[in-house]
Amino acid sequence: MTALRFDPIRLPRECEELRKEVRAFLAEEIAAGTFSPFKPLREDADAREFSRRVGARGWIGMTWPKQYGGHERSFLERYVVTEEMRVANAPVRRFFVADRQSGPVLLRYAPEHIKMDILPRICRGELCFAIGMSEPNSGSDLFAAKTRATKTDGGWLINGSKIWTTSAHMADYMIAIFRTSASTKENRRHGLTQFLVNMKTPGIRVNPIGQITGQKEFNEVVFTDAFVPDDHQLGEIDGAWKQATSELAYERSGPERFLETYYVLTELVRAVGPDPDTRSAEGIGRLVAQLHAMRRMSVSVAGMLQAGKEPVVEASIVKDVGTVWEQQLPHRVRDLAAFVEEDAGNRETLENQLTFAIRTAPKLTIQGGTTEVLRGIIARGLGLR
Amino acid sequence: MTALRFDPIRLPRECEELRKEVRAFLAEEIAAGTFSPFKPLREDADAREFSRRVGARGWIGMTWPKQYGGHERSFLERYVVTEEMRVANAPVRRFFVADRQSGPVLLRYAPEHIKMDILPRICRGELCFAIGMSEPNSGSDLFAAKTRATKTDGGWLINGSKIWTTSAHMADYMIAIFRTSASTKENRRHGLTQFLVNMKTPGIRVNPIGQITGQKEFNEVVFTDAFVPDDHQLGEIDGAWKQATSELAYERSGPERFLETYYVLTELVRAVGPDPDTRSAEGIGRLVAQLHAMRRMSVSVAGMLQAGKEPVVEASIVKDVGTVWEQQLPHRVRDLAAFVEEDAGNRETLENQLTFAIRTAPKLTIQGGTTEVLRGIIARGLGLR
Amino acid sequence: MADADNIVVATAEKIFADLADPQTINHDNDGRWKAPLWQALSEAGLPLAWVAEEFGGAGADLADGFAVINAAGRFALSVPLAETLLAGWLLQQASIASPEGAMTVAPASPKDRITLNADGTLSGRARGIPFAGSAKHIAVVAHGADSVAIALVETARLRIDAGLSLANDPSDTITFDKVAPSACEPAPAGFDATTSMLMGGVVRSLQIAGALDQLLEISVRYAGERVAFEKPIGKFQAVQHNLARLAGESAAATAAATSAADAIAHADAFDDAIFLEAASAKIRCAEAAEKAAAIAHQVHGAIGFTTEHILHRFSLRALAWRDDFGSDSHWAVALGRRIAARGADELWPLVASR
Amino acid sequence: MADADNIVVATAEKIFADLADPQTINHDNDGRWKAPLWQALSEAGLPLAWVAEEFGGAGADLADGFAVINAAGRFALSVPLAETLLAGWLLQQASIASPEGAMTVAPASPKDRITLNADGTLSGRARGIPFAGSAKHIAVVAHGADSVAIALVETARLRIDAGLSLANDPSDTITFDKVAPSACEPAPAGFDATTSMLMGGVVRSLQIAGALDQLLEISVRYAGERVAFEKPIGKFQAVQHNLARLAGESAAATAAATSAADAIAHADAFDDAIFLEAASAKIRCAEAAEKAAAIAHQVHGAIGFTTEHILHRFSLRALAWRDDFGSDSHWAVALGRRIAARGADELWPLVASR
Repeated sequence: MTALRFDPIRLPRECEELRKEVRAFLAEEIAAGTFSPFKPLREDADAREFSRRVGARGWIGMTWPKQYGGHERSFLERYVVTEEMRVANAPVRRFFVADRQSGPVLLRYAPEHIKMDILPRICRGELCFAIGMSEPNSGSDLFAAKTRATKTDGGWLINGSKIWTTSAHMADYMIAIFRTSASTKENRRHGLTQFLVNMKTPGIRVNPIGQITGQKEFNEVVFTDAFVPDDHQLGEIDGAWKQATSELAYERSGPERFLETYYVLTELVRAVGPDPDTRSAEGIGRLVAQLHAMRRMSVSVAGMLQAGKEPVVEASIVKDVGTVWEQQLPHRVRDLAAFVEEDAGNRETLENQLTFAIRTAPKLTIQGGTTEVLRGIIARGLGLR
Repeated sequence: MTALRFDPIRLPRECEELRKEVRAFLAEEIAAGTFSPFKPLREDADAREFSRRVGARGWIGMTWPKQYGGHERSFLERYVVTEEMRVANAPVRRFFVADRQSGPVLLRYAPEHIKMDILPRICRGELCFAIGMSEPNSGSDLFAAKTRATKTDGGWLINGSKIWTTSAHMADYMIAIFRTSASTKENRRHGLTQFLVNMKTPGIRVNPIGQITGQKEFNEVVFTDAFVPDDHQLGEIDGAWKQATSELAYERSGPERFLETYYVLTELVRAVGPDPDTRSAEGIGRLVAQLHAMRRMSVSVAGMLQAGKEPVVEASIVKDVGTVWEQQLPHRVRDLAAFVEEDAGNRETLENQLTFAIRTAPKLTIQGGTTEVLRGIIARGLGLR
Repeated sequence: MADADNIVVATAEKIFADLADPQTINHDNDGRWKAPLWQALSEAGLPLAWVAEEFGGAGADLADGFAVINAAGRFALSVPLAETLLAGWLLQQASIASPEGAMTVAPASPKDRITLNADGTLSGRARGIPFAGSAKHIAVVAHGADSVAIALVETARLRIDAGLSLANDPSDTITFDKVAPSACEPAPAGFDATTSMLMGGVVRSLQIAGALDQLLEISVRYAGERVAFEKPIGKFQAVQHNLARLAGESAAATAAATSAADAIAHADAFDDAIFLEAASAKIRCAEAAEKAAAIAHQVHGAIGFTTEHILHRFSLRALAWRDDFGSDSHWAVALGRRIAARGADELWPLVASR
Repeated sequence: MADADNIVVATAEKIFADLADPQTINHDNDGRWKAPLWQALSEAGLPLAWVAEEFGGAGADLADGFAVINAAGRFALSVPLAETLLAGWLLQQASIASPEGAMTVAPASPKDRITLNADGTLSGRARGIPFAGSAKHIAVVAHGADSVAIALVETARLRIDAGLSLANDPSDTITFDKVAPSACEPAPAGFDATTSMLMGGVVRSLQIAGALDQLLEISVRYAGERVAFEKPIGKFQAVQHNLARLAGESAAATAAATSAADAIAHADAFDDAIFLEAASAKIRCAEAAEKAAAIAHQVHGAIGFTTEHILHRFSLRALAWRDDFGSDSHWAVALGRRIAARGADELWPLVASR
């Protein structure tokens, strides 16, 4: 078994400067009415313009090379921006996927002219990306994907469907895996290839899927002879399995993995007031301690990324612990809020937030790698598999 | 999937009469100094005489036929006696195994003359039994047992060892499974036979094993050509696997499966006094509600046993939920006791109890069927295996 | 509690199966299923099952009504059947005849209090009243200067601010501004707002237990059908153990809720033993709802998070019902205080009293 | 935190491995291993690592001392090394020279208070003092009328009522009955009993984190070796997932404890940010200890419950250390109060302050 490492990271001074800038920016946006930190069920109206303004600040593609529009800043600086956006409940959905997952994949696998075309636009906040992994009959088991890419003149024809693709209804591009060969007996993960897909391609239909939160972020995406040119192939043919694992690491330990329901904690603190009883004080104290410990683990992983390491197991642990925590948080806050005074100024805000957070909770340990898959990864890292 | 049933049982009037008798009896024993309800780490001194007095009251072998010394009373009456004894922390260890497990096995599988000899003595509280299941290399997996019984003139010679045998150091008899044939490819559970073993047999050595509680209930029992006569064979040769499952059901849902650390809850209530703060009140309220719900499930299973049903899954559920609960109880009580006043009259009693209960806790989900095995049984009952 | 031999329960289950199939309802966005369902329930005498015949009801046993409510939970029924039953029971306590049509009750939270004014009118506000907007009448427990009354009020006379529960069922705020009740009688001796809250809590507990029963069944079925990594997910030990835990929570909820119902059905008064039963049921069912819903959703993965799948009908209702007639925290504090006041040596005798 | 490049830590680990091997110690019922171990530690300057050279110590960095304590936790060390380090640090705060030999500190619970009398003597009682009976001196935080002092006291002058912790380590009650200290100096500005309690809490957190690290390693190893149902139990998904959870708890404990240690090592004062770090470490490590110990024992089965197996050395100490220098509940209430007093909008800035 390899020892787990979570070295304490002290965020460098430039991070604190940056944090101030981000906070000032967000305060302006809130004041201008772009979004509200108190209303999770926010519609998408201003997200597009917000995205461009974030891009203009240089906060998308922060760690990428300057030649592609990036800013060559550190993972720790990126971390600070991400957590401030998340805590403020800023509408990041139009650029976050591109920033976190799609951009890094393109950087690594796309041909130069595509990188030069697309990456700067991502950095400017102009492009929204979706990820096409799951299919109706393959959820956690990515390698069971069946949607075909069939070779044709100058490219590939795609047929089949993807599901649970967040933001597909507003995405400009999707990065997806398609079946280019059958799997083999020796390697059931063989035969899938990664592609960049322009969502304006004819033959793509996006069907929104209603969620129990009342939102419609999820979609089914149906491909009917949709054409993808050769230069949109990303990485090795039939070899997506070599790429998928490391890419998922980006998904696994950012502050977004434990802060999704954080807003209820802030409002609980507000609701109980400055002089809570022992019960409320203990409840808040434990939740804050748990949050703090998770954040320090997560910052530590960011530090390892910055140092060029690949902390796959540590990142999986952060996500496992983090998503279970953010899933239970609304229920614990509900318990603690049971005796909040009727006249607490934010009672209604808190109640509405709790309703939304409790409805959101089930998906937190499912999206982007389920608890079961994560624990399998951790067990493998421990040498058990 | 078969629906789970937990019908509400109302204990009949005779149970309430009996309960009063048992409480009066226990109060006398406490007054006489036989045991203390407050001291879990009690030595065995008076347990032997206590056992005989319980037998004299007719509270051992309560459900067995009168011809064997039993009392032909109901499972519900037996339930009441068991829970009162457990809650009072009475020293039942000398007769409880025989009453709960060994007696029923003998009733079912022993030859008539053995039943006539042994069962009445169990009922009188004269005999202490041990159970020989686990071996050094087979824990939860009973069917991996290797200790051999080799046929010889008029009986069998036993060689090998059993481990974790509670009370073996003071037991008169053991009921054990020994290997009489190799397992087969078709049935890996084949080849074990159940025997009654007189612990005074030459060739048996009992080595106590120290436990982290400071007690020495566990033992290793080493057999060296120990002779067991033919008429001590219980049930079918090589067929113990058909018997073992149903017998373990007796172990699975009695009040002893959630009351083992109950004493800390009583003392917590005493320590917080009549007017607790919200934190203590909520903590106690939840623990009592959980206890009450479990007891009602457990009583329900007793009712089903009384009705002649075999509620294997329901009984496993009670034990799974119950043992996990009694394992966590000392920790929850520790939390709640954190702010008990220094001058609470029973503070020291509570602290000593907590120390003992926290040391005891790890074994509760291991002994007599681990959580893992129980959940496997439940999953099978749900139709998943 | 599914008692196939019981004609009342069997009737209710047949109606639910015919007219309130969760799959069908889930695709009916207009609520067209509600009217025929309610009509069938009314014709079978179920909404007023707990009202004596001379007061306009069916005069069924408490036990039968509880079993119907449990069955309604198994269908995640979202019409005010349980509420009308409860309202009828409440009116019956004060010998007030029950009108036809859907009813609900107020208050539905121990924090709220309706005042009976000296002039016989009612004042006050009550939050989270289930189905107030779709009920014709409401049964009210009101407190006078030093008396408790039960009143029947037309909802048309109230101000109703519509709200939605976690499960998107009506959960309204109602305001009594010197409202004259249609009928108002003194409550029987010993009856107060807590009595009504305990009864409401047991009703919700039975509904939660029913919903959990279905969460288990749906999840086990899905685990047997859904294939991942080349086998049904129910073959994975981690999934099996999660479902075993779900079974444990469902079992605990059922045991606690049916025990409390049985206790009330056979009790002479709402004494400490009933308080233990009813409060424990609500606490334990609420705790079970959280764990069971989390496991059921985990087993289902993303599909269970969609409005198209029926899972949310059960999971969100089980969670929403936690909040009505006193949350688990409310009852835990109340029960803990009562236990503490009785003293340590009286704890076990109370627990073992049935 | 195991930093192989660090000479101080490497030295400590070598000594622990040579002279405090858990397996060997577990079979030595007479404690004969203690004297040579202590001698080796003393010769390496470890017990007084935090004391400046001019005050009799080794003058090591705070970071080095913390790393040694974490390593001591990985060996479940049961000699007063951490306590002596802490005592030396405390005395150093008031520029009191540290004597040779084992020391401990008082109070070790936020409930206890030692009074500095007007005549310069000390009075009061402190419970749960680790290793008081085997220490020669004790460093004391004492409160005068409106001043805080740090004192050095010979344990021979105290009444010591021996006790044992959950892990059977000495945990004694000591009584000061107008005891004259060997030295007594005013504490620096801003230093009070809470400061000492926070520092002690971080020390215990590091020990817990070290013990949990070992619980994970021992359990993973055992799961790979122990065969049941014809394969190593580590091949069962349920066991794998339990061990993954154990890894999560161990990781959280390590992250929280080392973060707090790092924060203190680089801080100018014990401000709110340090309070958050130190209190969180103790709270989270205590919570992790409960879960991790339960899983480690579950994986080990009955063998882990025996005195012969080394598991209990780690599991019981991790649990016992929860109680020293403020329990998790104590710190949770204190932290919650501080968070509430600062207000909702100051929560995130505090959490994100490093």
